[in-house]
Amino acid sequence: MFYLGCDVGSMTTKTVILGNKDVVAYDIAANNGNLTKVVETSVNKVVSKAGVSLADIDVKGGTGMGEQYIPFDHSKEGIIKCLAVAVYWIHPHTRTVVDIGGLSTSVISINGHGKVLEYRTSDKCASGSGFFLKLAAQALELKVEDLGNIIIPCGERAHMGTQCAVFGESEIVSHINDGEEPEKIAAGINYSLGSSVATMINRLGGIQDIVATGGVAKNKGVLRAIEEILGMEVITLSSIDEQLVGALGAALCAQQRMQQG
Amino acid sequence: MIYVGCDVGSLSGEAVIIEDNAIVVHEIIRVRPRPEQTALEVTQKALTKAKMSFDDIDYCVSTGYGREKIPFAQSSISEISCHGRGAQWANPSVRTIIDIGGQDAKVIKVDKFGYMVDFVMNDKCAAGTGRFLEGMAKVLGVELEDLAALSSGAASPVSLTKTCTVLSQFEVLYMLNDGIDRTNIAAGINRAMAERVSKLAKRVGIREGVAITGGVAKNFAVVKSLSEVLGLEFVSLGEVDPQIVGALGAALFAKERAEREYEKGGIEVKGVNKKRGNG
Amino acid sequence: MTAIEELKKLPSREKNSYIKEWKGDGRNIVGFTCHYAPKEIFAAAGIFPYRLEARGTKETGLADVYYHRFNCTYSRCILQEGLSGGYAFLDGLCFLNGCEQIRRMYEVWKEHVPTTDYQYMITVPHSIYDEGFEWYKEEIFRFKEDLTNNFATRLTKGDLLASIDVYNESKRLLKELYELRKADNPPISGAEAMKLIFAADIMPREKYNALLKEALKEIRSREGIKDYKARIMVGGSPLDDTQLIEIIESLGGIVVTDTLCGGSRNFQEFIEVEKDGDPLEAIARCYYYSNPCPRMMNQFDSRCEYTEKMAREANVDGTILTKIVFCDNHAVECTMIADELEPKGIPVLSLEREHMLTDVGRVRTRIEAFIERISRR
Amino acid sequence: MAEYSDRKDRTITTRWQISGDLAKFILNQDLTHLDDWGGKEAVREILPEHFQKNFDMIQTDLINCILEEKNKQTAIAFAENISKWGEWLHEQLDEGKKVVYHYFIHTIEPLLALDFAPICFEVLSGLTSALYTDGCEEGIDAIEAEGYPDHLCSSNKGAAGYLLKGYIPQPACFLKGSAPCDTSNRVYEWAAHKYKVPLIVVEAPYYMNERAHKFLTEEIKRMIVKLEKIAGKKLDEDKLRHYIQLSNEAVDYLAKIQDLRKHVPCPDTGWHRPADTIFTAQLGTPFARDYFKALYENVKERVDKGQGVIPEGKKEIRLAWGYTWEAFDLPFFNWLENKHGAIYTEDTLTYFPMDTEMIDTTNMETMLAGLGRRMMQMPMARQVMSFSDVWINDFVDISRAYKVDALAIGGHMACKHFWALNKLLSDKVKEKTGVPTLRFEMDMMDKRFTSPSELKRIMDDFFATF
Repeated sequence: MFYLGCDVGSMTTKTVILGNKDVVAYDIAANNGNLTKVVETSVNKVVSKAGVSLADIDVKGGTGMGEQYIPFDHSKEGIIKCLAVAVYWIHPHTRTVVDIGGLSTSVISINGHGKVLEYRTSDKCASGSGFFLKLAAQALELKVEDLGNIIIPCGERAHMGTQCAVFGESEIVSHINDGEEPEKIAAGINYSLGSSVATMINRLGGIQDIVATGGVAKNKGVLRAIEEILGMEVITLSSIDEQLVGALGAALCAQQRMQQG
Repeated sequence: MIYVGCDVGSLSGEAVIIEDNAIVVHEIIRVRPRPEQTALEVTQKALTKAKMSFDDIDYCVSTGYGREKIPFAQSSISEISCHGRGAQWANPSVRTIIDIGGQDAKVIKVDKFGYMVDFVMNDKCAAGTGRFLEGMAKVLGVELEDLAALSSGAASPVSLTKTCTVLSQFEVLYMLNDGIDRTNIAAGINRAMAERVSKLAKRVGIREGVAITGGVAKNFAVVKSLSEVLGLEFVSLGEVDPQIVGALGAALFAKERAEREYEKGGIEVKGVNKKRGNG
Repeated sequence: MTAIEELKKLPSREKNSYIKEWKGDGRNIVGFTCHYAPKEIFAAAGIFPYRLEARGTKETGLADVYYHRFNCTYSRCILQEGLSGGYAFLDGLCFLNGCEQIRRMYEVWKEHVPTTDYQYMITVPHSIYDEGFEWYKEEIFRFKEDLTNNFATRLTKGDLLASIDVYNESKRLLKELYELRKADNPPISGAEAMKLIFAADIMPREKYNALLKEALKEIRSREGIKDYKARIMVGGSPLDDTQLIEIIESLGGIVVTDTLCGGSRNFQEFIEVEKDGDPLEAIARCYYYSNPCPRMMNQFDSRCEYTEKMAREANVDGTILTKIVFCDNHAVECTMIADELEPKGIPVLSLEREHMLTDVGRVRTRIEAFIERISRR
Repeated sequence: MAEYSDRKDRTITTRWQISGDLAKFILNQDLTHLDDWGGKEAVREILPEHFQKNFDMIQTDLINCILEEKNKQTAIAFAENISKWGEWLHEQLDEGKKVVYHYFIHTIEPLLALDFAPICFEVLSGLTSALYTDGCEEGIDAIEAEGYPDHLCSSNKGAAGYLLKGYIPQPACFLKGSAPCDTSNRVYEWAAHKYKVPLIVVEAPYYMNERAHKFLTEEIKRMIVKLEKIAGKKLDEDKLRHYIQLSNEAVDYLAKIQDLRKHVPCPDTGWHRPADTIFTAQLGTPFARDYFKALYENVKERVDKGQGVIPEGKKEIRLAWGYTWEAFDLPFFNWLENKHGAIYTEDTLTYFPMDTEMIDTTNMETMLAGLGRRMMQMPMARQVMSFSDVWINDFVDISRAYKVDALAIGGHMACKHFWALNKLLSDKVKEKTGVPTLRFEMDMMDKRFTSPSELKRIMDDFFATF
């Protein structure tokens, strides 16, 4: 039995196919141009990876802000629930989920049964999001992946005053002009993003057993910053790519719905 | 005498060389990571084009976002004054300049000598700046300069609800996916741009003789809807490329300062390697 | 160390030895947040009033847990200092309902800054009239009671009169400092002067007066600053750091006066107690009637006159009014004042900023252009 | 057909008046033959010519919404009283009565008794934003173009812009309670300065105790003296009594309705809350009384029949709005009910505490004292002008009394005092009642800030977690 989950986010589309036990195939595609096409291609990729055909998969779930572009019948689920369900499925001890995505960040507290108790999503502004990292990396002429590996102790980091994607870029440039070393700037960027996420986590309160998901969770620099500020460990799910959690959740929710009939 | 104006902005760098109160050449390049790089390259290009070398420069004034980082400039002046000066030189009837730069939109009032008497700039948000259009063009998959052409003949321009430059890009992405005609989107973008800038313009109060400068001035659609929103016709800058007006102004200030220093009987002016004053 | 040097290092809390000294002697320090806090009463009760500031605060991460991006960075920075222990030395804190963002801090501070045992809120009416004064006066009386009860201090009429004298003395000295700055070639830069002024509210006053008196001697003996392009007045949202003024002066301007709450508005009127008058009432009267903050309604004209008066007296070429993003009071005030002053030939730059200056490049451009604009007249 | 003014300075109020009549007209038509109401043209055709321009301005969804059976009855009452109010206002103006723009925490009985033509400044933005596709954006843009910051409150910006545009009558004076916020204080000061008319300030003390009440009552007396000077006449006791009786009736209905909303299933539909606020700003007029009366009867009827407002078979999710409603999309609340079965029990912006006592009309003293007390209880004033405990307690009381499942806290961008308190509020409510909160940013009257579609996405995600 196969279950398909598709999470159409702001910057990428994630698709997973879930077997009886675990993820058998997945794909992450950039949202360029026609989203319906992006989804189609991505889905075709995974089904062929899984060696099945879309027709054989009768349980399909969709989520994300672009969910409406999924071209085939599927059960729709809110992204918050998807994240909670998926993280709980993999790591039941989790009580707090932090999802740092392309345009927005969500902090979710869940109970011992994986039910969402309360959550906060970042406020409508591209600052403090993956997009900010993307532009920052560009300005530093680094790969986003490499940006995350730059971790240096506080005191040596460059200070970032703004996280406005546009002005942030110009602040980075002026750091460069002031002859600041790229590493220090990069570390400063990771830290400032991390601290704004930490603030969001504190805002929700009652935090324990934090799991980080979403593209930015791949950025170790950001995670270390969060840990440094919260004074507690932030883990990522080793068994699955951080970006796929939402899609997995969509698959799981669809599965639940089917079982409930 | 050879005077050079060098304008290093957040998106592009320009250099203008003037001699005997006439433009010899100008150059425009995309910014390099460091402003001094940009300045050096664009000025070098201009000099080569004019078959000159750095030693021929009598006085150089830098302006724009990276102005204080330009080693070979004797002094720097803010782009606001420079745009005023340059535009008014290009067309003496100019009294108000709307300059739309990479991350700043400015409205500048000048007196009949081209000296700035008042100005406003966008403050906390990059909405309504070159960045905005650039991002939008990217999403639409067209070159910045083609945005105008694309929008022509739009039946019902869309309205953009977001102000944040970044979020608007995603709004447009979704419009595209909802199958909304690109012509209408492009028109909506240009319209939104015009409205944001006009808010600023209304703030200083527009005087007769309004000119529009900066790269965006080349987007005739924005210019057109801007003149609609403001209810006026822009005056022409003649031969002068609207994108080089800042550099041009800097060059004119270079001339003025050089001549002032003569009168003071100050340093002889082969000045590129002289240390820069604080203007 | 000269008096000037000593005063200039003060604005940094770490370097402020008076805090330790005072506490060392087992005496109390009580913070306050705005213009309408009656410092004379604190002092008379043997308490050292410390004006809350957030100098050089770089992050607001802790504050943003409770406050929001729609709150001004001034209030967020102050709260940040509280939450991060920067004000652990305070024995108490006197809030005022000065503005939306500060008044709410009373609650948040109470809940989340455990180190402050004592908190009080003085409430001030939003316009200036006799019945309003009666309310404020009663608030002041109640505060005096509460303060002295809480810190178990006695407070005689004599104490008050003495305290009033000390504070009037500072006002005289500060006025003198501002007089010196009016010279064509001011003997002191705006940034330096501002540091001396900030010091007033963060150290015991007797000592301050002594230092300032000495400093003034030294300043008078200096030869003035000549090579500036424009004389500038600053005003607007709270400013407790000299960074902005340093930028202005690095660009060839010189700041010769201000209309800041922490600046010139602090010492315009002296407290005069009539023969066998009630000093408490005199204090209340002076704070309430003198020099309205933009929060006060039906007072725009008097604020406008004051701004023009200060500008003319110091013969400024232009005025820079700054508004911290999301500061409603000053944002509207700046625009209204600019509309009044420009036609009267006083150029105004109304500049939006954050409390901790971010994106300095863009701020510099605006200021530089403004100086280019006014220095040519 | 009514005569509509074509005076420029009545643009907004006439627009409302026409919309009111238009809505009444449509609601009295049999539109069953128009299956899909998306076909705006279809209805356009049956409209008299003089309605068509106005009709094109109105939000399509709004008309869809009021045509639903459960909304029809109260929609008629709403439309009718809006148009009556507009007609009445214009009569007053024709008789040369002076316009007083007042803040929404004032009850206007004294203004009416002194023969002023009172207009609530904030309602100008709110109602316009609720009715029309372009909301009050024209006003907002006009004032921002003057250099005033975008972080001021849209409820003030819109109206201020209309003044600049000359779409509303010139004021004789402005009346402003000093609480709750700086934003409004500043805009009123700006307006009074700009139009060179008096700004009468009623100081609302920071406390909610007897001392404050005494002071406020005195303030109201002082206000009356100032108003009398402008009106050129003395306040007539019987006249005042008459209007206070009207407002007492209205408040009585309002309190009853609030009480009825505690029923499960909830008998009252959500779009009424923003609508209520339009009329709590008119307390003292017959229009407010009639509106709340109609509302009460409608709600009572449902209670008697044991009916709710959500579709058959849906599980009722009882929401309280932590802070404010939004005005720019009334159908949104209808959408919540139909799609998610989520009902709007109460909020802290229209919430009148249940113990709201009637104003004792025995004599001048008792009436003024009563006005003072009522002003302290007025929605928003009560919760926001004092220390946070009042507000927090209201949150808690509401959560309990209305058996609330969740608090949706839509934070209004301009409310700095709210944002300074938002965490404390949700923490306390959670601590005391265990009710979870959803907090999000919006602008009550400017849909460009958080668009209706965004709002719906936020809600979809939220209810998915139930």
